[in-house]
Amino acid sequence: MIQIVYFARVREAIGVDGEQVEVEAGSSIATLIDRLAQESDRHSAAFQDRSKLRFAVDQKMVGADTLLDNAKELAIFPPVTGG
Amino acid sequence: MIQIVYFARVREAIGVDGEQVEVEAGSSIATLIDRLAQESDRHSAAFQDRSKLRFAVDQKMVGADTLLDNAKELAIFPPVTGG
Amino acid sequence: MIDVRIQAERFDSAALLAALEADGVGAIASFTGLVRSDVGVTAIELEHYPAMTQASLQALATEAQSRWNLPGAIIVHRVGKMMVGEPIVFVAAASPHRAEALAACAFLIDRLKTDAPFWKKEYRGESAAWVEAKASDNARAANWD
Amino acid sequence: MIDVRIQAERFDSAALLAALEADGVGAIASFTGLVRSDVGVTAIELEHYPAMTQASLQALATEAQSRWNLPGAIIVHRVGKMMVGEPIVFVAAASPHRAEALAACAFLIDRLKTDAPFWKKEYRGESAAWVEAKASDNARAANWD
Repeated sequence: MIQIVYFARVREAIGVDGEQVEVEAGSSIATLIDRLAQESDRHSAAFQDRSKLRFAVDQKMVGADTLLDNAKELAIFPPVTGG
Repeated sequence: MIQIVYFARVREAIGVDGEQVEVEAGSSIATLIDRLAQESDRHSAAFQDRSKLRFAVDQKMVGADTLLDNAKELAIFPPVTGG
Repeated sequence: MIDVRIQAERFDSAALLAALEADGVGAIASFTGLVRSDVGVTAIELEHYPAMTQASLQALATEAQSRWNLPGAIIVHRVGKMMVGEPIVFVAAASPHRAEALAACAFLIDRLKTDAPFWKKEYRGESAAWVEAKASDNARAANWD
Repeated sequence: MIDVRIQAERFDSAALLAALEADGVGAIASFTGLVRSDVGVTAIELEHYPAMTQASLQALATEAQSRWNLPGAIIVHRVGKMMVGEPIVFVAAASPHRAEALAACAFLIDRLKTDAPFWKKEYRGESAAWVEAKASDNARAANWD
């Protein structure tokens, strides 16, 4: 199990702040996202433009090919726009 | 006649804030400085290192080859060090 | 001294600057980002990733200190809703040398724009829209790589 | 808004910054130069060329406004004697855009160092010495040519 947290446009598209999901051994972020997009229309819409998704695993920014073994928290969000 | 004003190290070396001097027609700043340096030890000392002198004519920074015709005020000072 | 704060309350850049000035350094550069009034925006809202934000700004300040002689660094970023004219972010860098303070200040705000988990929503009267990230911001941040 | 001041009195960078912040722009960059405490200096004295100083700083601010979108620019420079820790100079640039505010602020202080008629004398206890101009300052200013 991994805790996913969503922010900004992604959070609004999916409709929840976060959720717990099962992760198969050897899964990368990209793999998990593909699976979630197939399971629900809301995820499919939120993840439609993959180039506009950014990720953090356990609060560190990482790429989509990062494996999720041992990860506790995965954050999925649009490119940041602070400052 | 031109009004010369001195600042900082140059002012201290010459011992006065300024002075009025005659300027021959066609004189440049360099010509005038050479003449003053010959006329007094204090001017000679103050103007010894010409690479450390800067000039303003009527409150605009200029080079040593600037002609003094029509100039009212000549300022002679070291490189600036404000800020 | 590193001072990193994330807060909903309005901050006083003046007081923050004064604190750095009391530190005995020779040069302080600062940057304030405010809600602009000239583009039809009436308010903005800043969302962030609370578990990550403080650590990410702290890491930014620490990296600045590893690059420059920087006895002091401040980063303050607000979250929540802000009206036109209000300050959003303040960064400042204090160094014995002017060039280092100026560079570190630019580094802090350029990198904050691309590395810190904040998202900005703009309100124009009734309508609201998430701000799109700018390619020019990525280019500026990449200059520091 | 261009605000240029030469004064003996200590200034309040905080209040100066607050005035720019009230202007509705999006980005403000500032630089404060102070009397450093870490090099044995106990006080400094700033001499200037009164007939020229105001106009030269005004020209600097005007040139910055011709180079960047800069609704606001402030330059305050003190003259006379100052103790360790006191601010000497403050420059600030306000623009709709971060990159322009940061560049203009650096331009103002870099060029002020080589173009404005100020001379600094350092006191170390009883002894006093005029500060020598630095080649590195000329190099930085030349980057803006």
